[in-house]
Amino acid sequence: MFEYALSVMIFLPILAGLAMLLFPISRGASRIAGMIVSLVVLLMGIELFLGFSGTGGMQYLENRPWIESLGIRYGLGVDGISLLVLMTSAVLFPMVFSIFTTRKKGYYANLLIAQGSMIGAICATDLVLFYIFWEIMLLPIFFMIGIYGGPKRLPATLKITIYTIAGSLLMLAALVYVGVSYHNQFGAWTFDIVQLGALNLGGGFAVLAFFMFMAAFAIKIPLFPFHTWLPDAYTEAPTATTFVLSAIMAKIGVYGVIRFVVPVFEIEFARFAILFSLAGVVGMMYCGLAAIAQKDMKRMLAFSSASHMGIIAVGVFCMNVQALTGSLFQIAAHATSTGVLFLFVGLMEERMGSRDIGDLGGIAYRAPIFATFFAIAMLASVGLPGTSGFIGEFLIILGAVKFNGFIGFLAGTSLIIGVCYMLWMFQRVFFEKTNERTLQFADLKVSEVLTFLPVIVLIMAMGIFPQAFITKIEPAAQLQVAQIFPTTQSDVAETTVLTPGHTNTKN
Amino acid sequence: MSAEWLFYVFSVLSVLGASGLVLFRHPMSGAMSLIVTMISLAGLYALLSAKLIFVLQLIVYAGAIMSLILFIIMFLNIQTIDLPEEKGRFYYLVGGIILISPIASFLIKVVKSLPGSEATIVGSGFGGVKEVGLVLFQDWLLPFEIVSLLLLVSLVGAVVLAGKRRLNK
Amino acid sequence: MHDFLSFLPFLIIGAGAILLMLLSAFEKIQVEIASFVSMGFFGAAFFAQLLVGCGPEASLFAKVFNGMLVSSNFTMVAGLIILGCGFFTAVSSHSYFKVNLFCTLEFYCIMMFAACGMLLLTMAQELITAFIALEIMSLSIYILVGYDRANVTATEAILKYLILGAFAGAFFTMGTALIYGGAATTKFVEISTAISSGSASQPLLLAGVFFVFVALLFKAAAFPFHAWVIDVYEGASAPVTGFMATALKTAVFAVFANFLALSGELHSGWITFLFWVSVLTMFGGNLVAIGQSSLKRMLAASGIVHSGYLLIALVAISADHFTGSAIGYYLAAYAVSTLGIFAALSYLGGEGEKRATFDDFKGLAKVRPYSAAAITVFLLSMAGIPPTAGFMGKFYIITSAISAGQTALAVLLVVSSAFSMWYYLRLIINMYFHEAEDSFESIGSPLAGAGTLALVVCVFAIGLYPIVL
Amino acid sequence: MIQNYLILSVILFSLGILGVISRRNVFTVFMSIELMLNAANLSFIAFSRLHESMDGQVLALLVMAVAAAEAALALAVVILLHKHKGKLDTNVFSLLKG
Amino acid sequence: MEHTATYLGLIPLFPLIGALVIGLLHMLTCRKNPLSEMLYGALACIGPVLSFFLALVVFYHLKGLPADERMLTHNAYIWFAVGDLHVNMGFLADPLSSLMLLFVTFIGSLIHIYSIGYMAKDKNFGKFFAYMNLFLGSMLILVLGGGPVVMFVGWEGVGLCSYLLISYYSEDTDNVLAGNKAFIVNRIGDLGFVLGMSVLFWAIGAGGFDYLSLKANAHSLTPAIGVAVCLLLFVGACGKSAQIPLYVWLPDAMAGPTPVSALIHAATMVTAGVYMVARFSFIYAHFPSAGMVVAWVGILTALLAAIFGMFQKDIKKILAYSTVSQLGYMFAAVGVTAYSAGIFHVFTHAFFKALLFLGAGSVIYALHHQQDIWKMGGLKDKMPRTYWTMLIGALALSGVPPFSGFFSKDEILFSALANGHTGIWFIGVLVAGMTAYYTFRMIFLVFHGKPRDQQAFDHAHEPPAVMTIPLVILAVGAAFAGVLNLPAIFGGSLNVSHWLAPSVVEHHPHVSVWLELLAMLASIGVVAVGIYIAFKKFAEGAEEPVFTGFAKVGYNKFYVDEIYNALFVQTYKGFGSVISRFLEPNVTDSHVRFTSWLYQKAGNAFKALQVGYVRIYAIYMVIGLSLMSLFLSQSIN
Repeated sequence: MFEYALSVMIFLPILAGLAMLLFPISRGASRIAGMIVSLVVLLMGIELFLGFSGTGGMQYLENRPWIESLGIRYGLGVDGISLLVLMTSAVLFPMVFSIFTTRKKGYYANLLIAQGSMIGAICATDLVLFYIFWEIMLLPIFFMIGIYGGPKRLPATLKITIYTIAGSLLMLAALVYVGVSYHNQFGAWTFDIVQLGALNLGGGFAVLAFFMFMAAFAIKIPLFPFHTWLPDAYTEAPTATTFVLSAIMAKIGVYGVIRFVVPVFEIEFARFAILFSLAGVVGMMYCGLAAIAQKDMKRMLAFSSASHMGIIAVGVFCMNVQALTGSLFQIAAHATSTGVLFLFVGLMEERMGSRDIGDLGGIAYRAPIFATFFAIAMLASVGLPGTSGFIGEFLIILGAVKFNGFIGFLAGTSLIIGVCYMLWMFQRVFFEKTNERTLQFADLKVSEVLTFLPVIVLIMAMGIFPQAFITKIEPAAQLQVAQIFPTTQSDVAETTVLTPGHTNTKN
Repeated sequence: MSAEWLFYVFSVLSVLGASGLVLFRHPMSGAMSLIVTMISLAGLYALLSAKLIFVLQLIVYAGAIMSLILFIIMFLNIQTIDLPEEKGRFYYLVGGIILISPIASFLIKVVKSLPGSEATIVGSGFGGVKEVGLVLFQDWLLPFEIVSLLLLVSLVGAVVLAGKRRLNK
Repeated sequence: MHDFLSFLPFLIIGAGAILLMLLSAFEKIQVEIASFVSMGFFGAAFFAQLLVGCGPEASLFAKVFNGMLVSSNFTMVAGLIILGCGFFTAVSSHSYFKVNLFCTLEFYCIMMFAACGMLLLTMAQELITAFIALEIMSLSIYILVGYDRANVTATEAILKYLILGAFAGAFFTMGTALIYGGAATTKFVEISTAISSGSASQPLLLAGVFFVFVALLFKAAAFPFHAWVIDVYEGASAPVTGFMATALKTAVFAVFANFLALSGELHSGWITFLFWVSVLTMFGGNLVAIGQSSLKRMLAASGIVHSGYLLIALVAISADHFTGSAIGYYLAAYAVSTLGIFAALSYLGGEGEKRATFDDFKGLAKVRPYSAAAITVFLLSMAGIPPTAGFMGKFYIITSAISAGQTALAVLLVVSSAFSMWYYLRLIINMYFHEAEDSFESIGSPLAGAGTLALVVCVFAIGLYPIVL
Repeated sequence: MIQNYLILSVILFSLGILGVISRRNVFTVFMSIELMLNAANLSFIAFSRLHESMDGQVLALLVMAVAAAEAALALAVVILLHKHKGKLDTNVFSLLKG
Repeated sequence: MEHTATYLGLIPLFPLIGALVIGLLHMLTCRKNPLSEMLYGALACIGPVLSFFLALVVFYHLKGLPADERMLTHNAYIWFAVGDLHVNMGFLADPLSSLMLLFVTFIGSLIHIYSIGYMAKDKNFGKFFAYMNLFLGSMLILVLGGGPVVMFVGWEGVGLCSYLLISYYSEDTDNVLAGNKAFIVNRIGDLGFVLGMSVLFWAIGAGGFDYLSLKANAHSLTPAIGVAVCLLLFVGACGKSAQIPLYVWLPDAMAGPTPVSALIHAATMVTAGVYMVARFSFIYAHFPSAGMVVAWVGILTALLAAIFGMFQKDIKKILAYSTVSQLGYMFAAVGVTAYSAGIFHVFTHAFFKALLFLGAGSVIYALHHQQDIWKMGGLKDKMPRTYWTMLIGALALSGVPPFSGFFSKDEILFSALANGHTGIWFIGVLVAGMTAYYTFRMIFLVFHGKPRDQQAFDHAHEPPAVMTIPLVILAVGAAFAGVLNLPAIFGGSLNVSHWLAPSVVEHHPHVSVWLELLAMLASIGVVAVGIYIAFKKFAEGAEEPVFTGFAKVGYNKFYVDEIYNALFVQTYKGFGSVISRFLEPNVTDSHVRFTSWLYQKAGNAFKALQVGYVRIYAIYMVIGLSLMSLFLSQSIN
């Protein structure tokens, strides 16, 4: 039975979601059904996580021919790179079903479809299969924002959809280019990522294909300056969708870079890593600065999320095992912290009818449990040691310093930038005086506490005992970095010379 | 020599007729000049020793098709006031000539590229009814057969479009 | 025997057409019956085609027809698509004519004649045969376009189509004449040998092929010969538009591909030309589509874009071992989704097609969720979103383009598909993200629902199990 | 010699195009198309003479048949148009646009 | 030679558990029916006291070992290991950390007890103690951390608690803002710390990223990287220990409850920077140029803060600036490689500054949260115990012999002189005089003269014993702690310095006794002058002056806050609003907007081309044909 675990994790939610759409069932029933399905997925995910041994290779493989004339296969598998992303998407979904009770049936169905397709994108080892899931996962998002979103949802929906599809279509052309190149070099068709690693690309088209791949992922992550869809979409989307977008979908962008770009385009990756890491830090700073000026809490979190994604992306481009592991770890950490913050904001909006920072105040006195949870998630998001956020951020900065001193310094400023807007928001919302709107804010109910508690515990656990996670992902990161290095050592050497002169300029 | 003379006469006539078609405002005049063109073309076919086509051009084209057109023009009783004003016609003509000149010059260039060999004398059977008929029914049977289908479609179509209709009530 | 079997679908359809023509003389026969009859014939021909299958390329009745008809895997696939289109058009006509009462028996008869022309066109390996087949098809379609005589827009549509179509036909004739002048023959095989032996006159062939291309590009609605298609699609009734958009395009591209593939030399000489035409077609089509408010006009314009994609596939065919698989697959994928959309339009358009614009479909999902879902599936397929057939089609075209070294075209293709997202999404947005203003009542026909469902299944089936390849 | 015929054919063909694009009268337009077909036919015959093969004549014959079929349909359409608007101006029929 | 001691982990764990328990209890009960203060108070004191006893155990354990082997380690588990980077959740107790451990737990326990009285009747009593326990736990992690990363955990943890406790009275926006400021400024320092750690790791961290391994590998640092590491780490120290330019948060931090100021912002947390530099003495000692930066920054901070301190009127602000100033001394000490002197000053300072703060807390408590010294006066008789203890603290702070401050400060000044840094010594002496002046200005204004606010004066009374007993204990410490490190000139043998010797890398220069004596006399003289001036001006009840000229600038702290605000905060906010109002909608999004605009415009143009006239469509065709013909006729010769 566990042989097909991944397939079940993918198709159980998708089929359940489709069935939910097709058959007339009530809202409550669909919520419960969704909850059950996501819990099943969660249990399978936990089982899978526990059974996973950190050897660096793929496990839980499924591989069947699909379209043989082009060597496209139905290939699934999990390794250290995808493990945490997979776990994130398995762990976080039940919360959504448990918290929000006021949505329609279609919403729950779309959530399930989103979950299934995201897991599919995470597990796929075949480029085409990945692409298919990658596109499918946008559809439920599109419908969720469009149907259940805020007042300005239409432009936001269009922008996210067309923008991201434009990016993915570029990737489509690039991935076909990769497949054709493989065919030209080895005489056989395949889109299996492991075999494509053997490919030896060069020349202008390879650079073009690399940038087309990166365009898709850069838009999804989103990297500066391709982030402009993000604030609108995150703000207008219903909370659970924002949660899914920020906690999981953005991460699949980063994951895609690691899984699909690095093995194929080692040379181009090493060549342009500095450019993209610069985009990452600039985006981190830019979005972080923009966050301080936001009045809408959700929009602020949206910018904060973009800012964090920038730093996660930096970790990927630094091409050393610390930074890469840090990014992989931070993927999960960010999902638990910022993602949960989005849920909290959603709760506040649901209870008080406003998420405008200026309208709120003094919630900490009314709802100590809520405030504590919020504070823990917030502190994780600013990277306080002892929470999940620290490990990843530290590793990324550490790696970035090795990669390039200046980038390292800029990446380090995330320590400051993040804390500025977060504290500012926390002050306005949780401290200061209560008003009539916040006076009636009720603290978390027992069921809600039980929902959030695991994640809060997870945030702490990932900060205090991160090694349990890192042992599973680190070997894969080692392999991945090793893959870049043999071919590109000479290219990289000049960029990794440590230049401490850069780093002490701000005294 | 006479063949060349005839050629020039017919070609001038046909070009004049075609120009008349393009220039005359009333379709009736246009139709009449088109008939001139067609008859001249028939003459040219004869000069090219395509006897059957010469006959068919006269009967089918100049005869049947053009009389059908004339018939319809008269049937509809087109008055001058019914005709479009076409005030800017000459601008369109000039513009059209400018537009077409690249096409025409291209085609003429193409035609000029043919080696200018004098036509050889062909046998008397060339272009006769029997000879063409043989070719038609031996080599070109399929097109001939499916032309029947085409005519059938055209027939049904004319009925459907212009005839009385029994509606499905 | 094989010749006969391969020819059988054509015979079945022709027989059906003539049968219906004869039946139309009888007052008693209802239009509905005619629709069932035509469905039956299309279905029978479809299965005949499917069962016959096809081995290697074979000339049909070589002695009698002088190699003017050739059947191959590609023609079989094209034939299947055309017959399928005919079947589903009959299905959607069935429901369409329940509210729009201008139908007579001849409608189905002419539709089947059109299918005859198309089938011939796919198999034609000779220019004048192709021309006649093209004219059979075109004349039938003209008639279908203008079938609603009481409707002035339909009349306008037929006028425009007829004038421009005949204009293009004249070019085809001239092109044939020039090719005949250049190669002394009009048969594809002999043209090919003439080219390879060097006995043909290059300039004449160039001009001739150019004119033939012009006519075919016109029929395929390539830029800049696209202007008619938008007006004609709007003027014609929805099932006819669907038929035109799918079956006609299939037939035209089939003959186009056959013609191009006749000689590698010919093909390679025209790559630059086709390259630019396809690029202009894709982007021109997108730009036309963007501003449209009528659904049919948008679909017409998107048809232009899809023609552009197919032209890319034509650029990328390999004349040496031509299989046409990418073209065939894409045509099938495109046909299924387009038919689906037009079936839905036929069904939901209401009397006199009163629901025709984007705005008219606001809130459809609230009232008729299943219809809206089906339309969404079709639109996504046209937009090329996985896992639908449209995606795989696009995938194959990109693959073949890159394999043929046309990476730039592949990139332009994806850019163009990104642009095309806007107008497909616009309809989805209108259907889902707005409140319903209309009750969308329509005369229920179980057939329409079944047909749409079958098409939805086809969209996914073709997408997930691309057996054509 | 044959070239002259072909040049004439080209001229007629061009005049036909000119008629189609510069005139608004439906009849004239249709007749211009007929003119183009005739020009093509002239080429067929001329080439047939050049190649000394009668295939060209057969082709011309078939084109005539097609032209006839087309003309029949065209005239039916003209009648239909006349019924609707009483005018034969192609510009009158411009409801479908934009 | 190191020994393992598994109980090390328990030391921070006790307060942390206490924090968790108190926090949960408070969180769950505060809304409905709060638990009794006695319960919270008792729970809160258990952790610190237990830790204190364990600290004693550590001390005696170490003492029982030979000097070279005084190192106890405990690696609880692998925290994270990536590639070459191995970070253990490891603890290290050596003489340095054991000294810190002792006084942190000792003073911490005292202040916890004191707080029971001070915070009585506060509605968030439980929360306060949860934070305090959390702070103590973090501080102990900081002190005990076996490597820089573990230290960083405590480092940030104390920063967080500092933030939480500064904004404790969170209904008042200013308090929260002060908390924010503290956290953010600390974070700026932390950036330096993290970068420093990173550079350090890539330089010598592959062999193990804990102090012992680093110390073993320190010799392979190149000068450039070594200096960079030192300076980056020092940025971190500046943030935490409030040195130029990052000192601005500490005066504002006085917004928190007074015990917090005593514990966190005087005795323990703010000295973490000094501790850190001492911890990394194995690097700093190799790079004197970096040390010079540290020393000069320290002494200038001392000077600046002393100037500010002279003009303040808020009793806590005065103490805050004096803390900054004293921290400056400590950095001057560690900068000139007199690590043990610096640490010893940390030690004595903890006693007398905590004492002063708690005393000030008593005053504030007695006067119902009046903090302006110009509204006090004559409290000497009403609050004798507070007066006497505070006087001892003031004498210690001013460096009057034989109180503890004298010995530690003198040790620093003497080390500077002995190492040849006359400038530092000179400023140091000057600052000592200023310190004496402002300290006694405060004492005279608060306790002497006539009451300036009669009503408050009438209600003033000595606080309960739970608050005064810690005062007395601390006063004893402040008075006599100096003897622990009595220099040879007084017949002592620098016990603390010898105790610390295994932990820090330093060498004691040998200078003539006369010089030492001279220096000592100079500083005593300057102190006496300072006290005398204060006495003359304030002992007999001066009225609040109107500041003009330099005094006004000094009172306004040289407008540094305003300058920072304009230079950094407003710039930051300005960037934020420029980005979100202008750049975001108009510039970064422009590629999207431009594309869609172009697309729509082109679409409209194409729509306009569909004129509907069939002739025009034919013309389009012919135009296309013409162009193609032109193109094709190129290929015909």
